[in-house]
Amino acid sequence: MAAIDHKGVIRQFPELEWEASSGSLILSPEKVDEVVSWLKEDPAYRLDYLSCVSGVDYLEKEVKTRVRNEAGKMVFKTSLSPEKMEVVYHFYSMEKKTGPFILKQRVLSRENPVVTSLTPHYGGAELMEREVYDLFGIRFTGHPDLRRILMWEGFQHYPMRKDYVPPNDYEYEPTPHGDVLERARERREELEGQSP
Amino acid sequence: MSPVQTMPPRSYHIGKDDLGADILEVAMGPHHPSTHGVFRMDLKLDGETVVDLKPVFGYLHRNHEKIAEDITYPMSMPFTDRLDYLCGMTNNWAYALSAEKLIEIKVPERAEYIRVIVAELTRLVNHCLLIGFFVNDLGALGTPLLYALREREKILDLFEVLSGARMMVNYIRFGGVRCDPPDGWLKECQRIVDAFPAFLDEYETLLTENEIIIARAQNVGVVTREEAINFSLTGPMLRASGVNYDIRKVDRYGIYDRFDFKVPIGGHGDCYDRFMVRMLEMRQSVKILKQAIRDLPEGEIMGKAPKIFRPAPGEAYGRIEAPKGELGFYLISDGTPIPYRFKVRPPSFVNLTALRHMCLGHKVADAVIILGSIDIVLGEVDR
Amino acid sequence: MNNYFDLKLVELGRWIEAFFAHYPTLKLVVHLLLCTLPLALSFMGAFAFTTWLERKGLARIQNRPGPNRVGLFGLLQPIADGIKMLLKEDIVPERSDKLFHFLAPIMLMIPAMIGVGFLPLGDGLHALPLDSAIIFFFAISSLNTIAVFMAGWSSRNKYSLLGGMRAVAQMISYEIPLVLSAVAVIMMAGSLNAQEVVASQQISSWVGSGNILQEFFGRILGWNVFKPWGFAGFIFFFIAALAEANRSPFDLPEADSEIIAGHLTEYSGFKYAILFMGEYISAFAIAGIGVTLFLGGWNGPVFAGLPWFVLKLFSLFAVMIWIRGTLPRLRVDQLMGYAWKFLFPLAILNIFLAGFYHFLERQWGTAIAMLAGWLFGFGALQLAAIALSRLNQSPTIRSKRVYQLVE
Amino acid sequence: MSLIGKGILKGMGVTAKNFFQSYYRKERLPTVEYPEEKATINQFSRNFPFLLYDGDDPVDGMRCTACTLCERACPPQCIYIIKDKDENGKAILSPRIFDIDTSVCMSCQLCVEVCPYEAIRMDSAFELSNENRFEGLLLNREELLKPNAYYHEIHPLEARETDDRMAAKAALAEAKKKARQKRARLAAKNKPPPGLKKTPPTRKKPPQREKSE
Amino acid sequence: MIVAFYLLALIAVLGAGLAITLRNVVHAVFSVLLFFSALAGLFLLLLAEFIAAVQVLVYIGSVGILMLFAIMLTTNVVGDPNRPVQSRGWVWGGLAVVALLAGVLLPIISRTGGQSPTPLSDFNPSVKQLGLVLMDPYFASLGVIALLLTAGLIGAVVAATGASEADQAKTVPENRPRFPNN
Repeated sequence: MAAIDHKGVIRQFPELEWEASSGSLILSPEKVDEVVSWLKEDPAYRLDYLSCVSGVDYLEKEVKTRVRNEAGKMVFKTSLSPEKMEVVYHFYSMEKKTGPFILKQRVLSRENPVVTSLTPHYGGAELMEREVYDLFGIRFTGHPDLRRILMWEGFQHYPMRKDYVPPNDYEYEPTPHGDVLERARERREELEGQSP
Repeated sequence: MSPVQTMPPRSYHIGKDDLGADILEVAMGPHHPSTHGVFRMDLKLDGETVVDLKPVFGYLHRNHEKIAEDITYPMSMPFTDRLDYLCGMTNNWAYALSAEKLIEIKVPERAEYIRVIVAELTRLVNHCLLIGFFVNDLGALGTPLLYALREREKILDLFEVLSGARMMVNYIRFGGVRCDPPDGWLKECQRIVDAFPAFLDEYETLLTENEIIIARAQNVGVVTREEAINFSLTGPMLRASGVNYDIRKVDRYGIYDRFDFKVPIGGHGDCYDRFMVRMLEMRQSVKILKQAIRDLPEGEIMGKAPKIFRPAPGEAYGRIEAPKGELGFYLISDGTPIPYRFKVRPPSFVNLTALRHMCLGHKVADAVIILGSIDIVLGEVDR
Repeated sequence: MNNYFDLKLVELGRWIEAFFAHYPTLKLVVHLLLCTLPLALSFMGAFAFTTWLERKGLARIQNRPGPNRVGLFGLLQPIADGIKMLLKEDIVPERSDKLFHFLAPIMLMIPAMIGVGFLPLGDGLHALPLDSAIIFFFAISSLNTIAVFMAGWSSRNKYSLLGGMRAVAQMISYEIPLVLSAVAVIMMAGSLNAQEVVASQQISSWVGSGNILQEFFGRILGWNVFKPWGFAGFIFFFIAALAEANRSPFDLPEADSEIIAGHLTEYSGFKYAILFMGEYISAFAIAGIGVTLFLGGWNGPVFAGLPWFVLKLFSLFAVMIWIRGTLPRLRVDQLMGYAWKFLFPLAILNIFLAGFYHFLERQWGTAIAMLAGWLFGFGALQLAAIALSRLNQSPTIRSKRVYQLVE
Repeated sequence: MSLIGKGILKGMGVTAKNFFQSYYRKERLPTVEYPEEKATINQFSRNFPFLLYDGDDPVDGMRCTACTLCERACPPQCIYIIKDKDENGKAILSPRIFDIDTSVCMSCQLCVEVCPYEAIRMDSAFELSNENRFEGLLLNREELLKPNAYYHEIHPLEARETDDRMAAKAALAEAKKKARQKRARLAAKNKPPPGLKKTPPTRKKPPQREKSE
Repeated sequence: MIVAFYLLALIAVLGAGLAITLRNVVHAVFSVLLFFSALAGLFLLLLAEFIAAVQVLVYIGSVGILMLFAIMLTTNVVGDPNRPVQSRGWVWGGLAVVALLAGVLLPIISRTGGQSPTPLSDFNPSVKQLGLVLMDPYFASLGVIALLLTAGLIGAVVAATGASEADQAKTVPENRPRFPNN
């Protein structure tokens, strides 16, 4: 499976950022339609098959990078990587049978992350994007019917986010592990507290 | 805490079609004899014709990806059996393949051959089961299904001897397989593979030229080439619409390039073609199995895997040609033995996008068959 | 030896009635009872036996042993089911139409039981020896369409409504080929009376003659099935009978894979058992009429009479079970198309074929008529069938599908 | 006979063949009628784990040394171990409590792979129905402990391999101990060392991983 | 015999009466069917088996079901109970019935003299008789009826097919122009 070289894309859209570490193209929401339709038609790429749409959630984290300071000694410099949420698209070309081409849409705010949807270009993305919305809370503009797909409509939170605390509604089940027992005890006091 | 909202039984008449008769909203609900598990279709019917269809699932959602983010890489291997519980082996292999992309482990020859043998056996099990369920939806009271189950028993006994369990096999490890097949296993496997074409012939005489199946399945749920690619369909559904895309041939993962086998391509992209493509694929799998068993080399079965699986920070997307389509695992690691993000790309979940497009304009009876021809397993759809 | 068994039964009946010689009204009542009661009981027994036969037959087709836990070979299984049905709670849906929900099973049992009465079981054994028995049978059997509709409509459930409508549409459109294929036989037999139809199905010249061989074959070769129009008529009749009794390729109303149990969804307990029994006994009745019209009724070589009739009836039922184990279901519109655009014209053509055969027979004797009938008549039917199927099917279906195996 | 169609007749032929052959060919009637005749459980099938002990007394013949490796490797976290202490507080190498919650265990056999002391193996008994949903399925140490003979009975091949491996390891340890003693005797005979105490090679401590929240 | 006659007549009257007064249309249709079956019983009493069979086959078998089909297409079938039947029509209806009864039926009954029905010993109810009579004197009328029926049938087919093409294209939403044509 021949890998796809990204240089053609950079030449075509110089202002785009190419993240070498993960080998993926970072897109800002407004440029998406133009780039994707170009990638679909361009004879060099012909990316007609969208294989996988996945959401990723990064919390704020200090990153220790080894850097050579002025005295020439390796020392750890801690930098704060901002919290961000990404939607990762994997493209393949069925026609030219070429390798994965990764495209990311990055959003910095966690309260109201909005990203442009690819469903107008690729019909297959409809359910996958609904799943990313359901589990991560990333809204997709231009999606035909953005609803929750796996959780039930009344569910408030977004379970796959890193800071999601699972609800404490374990039914009482005396399994040996300490924490489950203790959670169940909390739950019971809470129930007794409520019931008259 | 949000109380679990019980779905009120919604059956009210909404809208009118032009004859003045009401458009009936029928929820072909989770307990329906032919929805292959807990899957609901909200159908809007005008008489018998489907006017609108909304697939609703999530009843079997266990959030497999959240669990995987709490345990180490090797510990989530048994969970992959529970994804598509009909073909445990191919799920294991897909996960092992994408993990081996994170850390380069040399898989010995014998392990590669055993992986191919086990994957093709799973393909046989999945396809003959699917055809059984498909014809069962058509109405034949379980006869073809029970013939398929009879054959499946033999292969599941093989898996039980090899890995200890029939379906929850947990057999493939990063860098090889867990244990060597016992001595009598290969002879038994050879006997079953040789007997399989006879069963296939009997199955074909029973089903392919049957006028009722031809009348019911042809021209139903048609998907053209462009629509199939646009809907990201994969596996037999894609090849039934005429697109020659088989990941075993495209990615050449494992040692598939050493075996000579063909890829069946359908012409019309309707339910009958999907049924026939799976029939022909079974014959090709038998061909691969014969070659793989014939030149299975000696040698040890486990590569030099590290004691603690701790990949360098980075990401990897491994995919294989599972019986239902392209099964992919997208792993992001941040240097710790626990994966940062564990994403499964299940084939039947994505193939469902085309369900609504295919069912519009058909009858209720056709909607059932079209769902049957997509071959969904809810463990994989809901994850 | 012929009809020995029937005559004995008739004598038994007269002997019992002799007891009430000097109470005329009581004698009449006993006569009526003797005509109807054994018939009803025997067919309910036959129903129990066929449920066992069906489950065993289907099981064996599907490579499994079938019920063998209750009694020897599972023979007590139907009785166990009956008791279970009796004990099951009889749930009536709250919004349903109580009166008609209750009436539907009875409405289905009435035509089934009366229909069985018209069957000529043996030489003297004919419960309702009406002169126009056949036509009355078809009239009565059209009643269970109403019963199915009543069941579907009164349970106020979407699936049963769909099932009810499908059943009504299917039964109406298959009644016509059923009656038309019977018309050919009635035309040739010359009378509507069931006994005369049976009597006409034996080669009288052979039966009268002395030697054993001719006697033996005389009673078989006379059956209508061996005549060209009879064989074609039997096929149409059998297909239409399958649809009329909601049996396998046409069991649309209770298509469990689409609409859960059709008009039977809201029934449970003994009402479900009665509906189930009604369906089976109407299937028996139609199969019985099929045997009378085409397979020579109670006519048979050695011990003509009731045993032959029962043998033929159960063999026809075995074929129904065999079909149920193999064939998938037709879709509603294809079902309708098959009835109106395929069976209906062919049944009419079959009547012409019968007329042509009758004319030939009177001119040049049966041998030539038989030869010509089979060659031309049957050939014409064959051509018509191919033409009709080509007319109905769309082009893509007929073309044989070719699948390339690509590298 | 295009009236009914060849395909349907051929299909009926197949079902008829199956009907008649199911009477005389075993392959066409594979049903095993369970309570009367039991299907043979092949020696490789696995159901729930059990603990092994040598000799006859279960508690002190136990192979398990409560190293809690299996507790950490178990994906659904269904093993629960508490180390044993003798009266003056010194830890003994055997678990006081070793529970497996069979209602949570998914018989994935990872614990068997991880165990360095061949102490835990997979049982193949499957008739484990129980009237109590909680305590009944929580197997404690006594219920889990089974003799090595039982192990030989259910998995003969695997049991023999394990015994050979154990024997080899024991022989190795024996040889190493003898070598160490000989070296110590030699060292003591040549010249008593001024006080240098050669530290014995300690087993590399398994990486302690904090219990993930 | 007499008891059977009065019983059947009573059922017939009851069925017809119910058919008019019942509010639920489906119940009304079922009571009409009850009336038809009572009529068939009366024919049987007159030993006219063939006519009774045809009565059951034609009226109950098809006309009854035709009415049920017609009902299926109407919308509110159960009839809303809150609209009471307060039309004063039934008084005049009753009067008209009595007038008809007196004016037409009574003279006929009086002329027949009301003696007991004639013994039917010599009458053999075979269908052959009916067939022969139908063929020679009444052949022309048979032909005319046949023509009328076929004309009616063809008219119905034209009316039905005329509508079905139009509505089929409409119910299927636009994004799927092709309709599977088998």
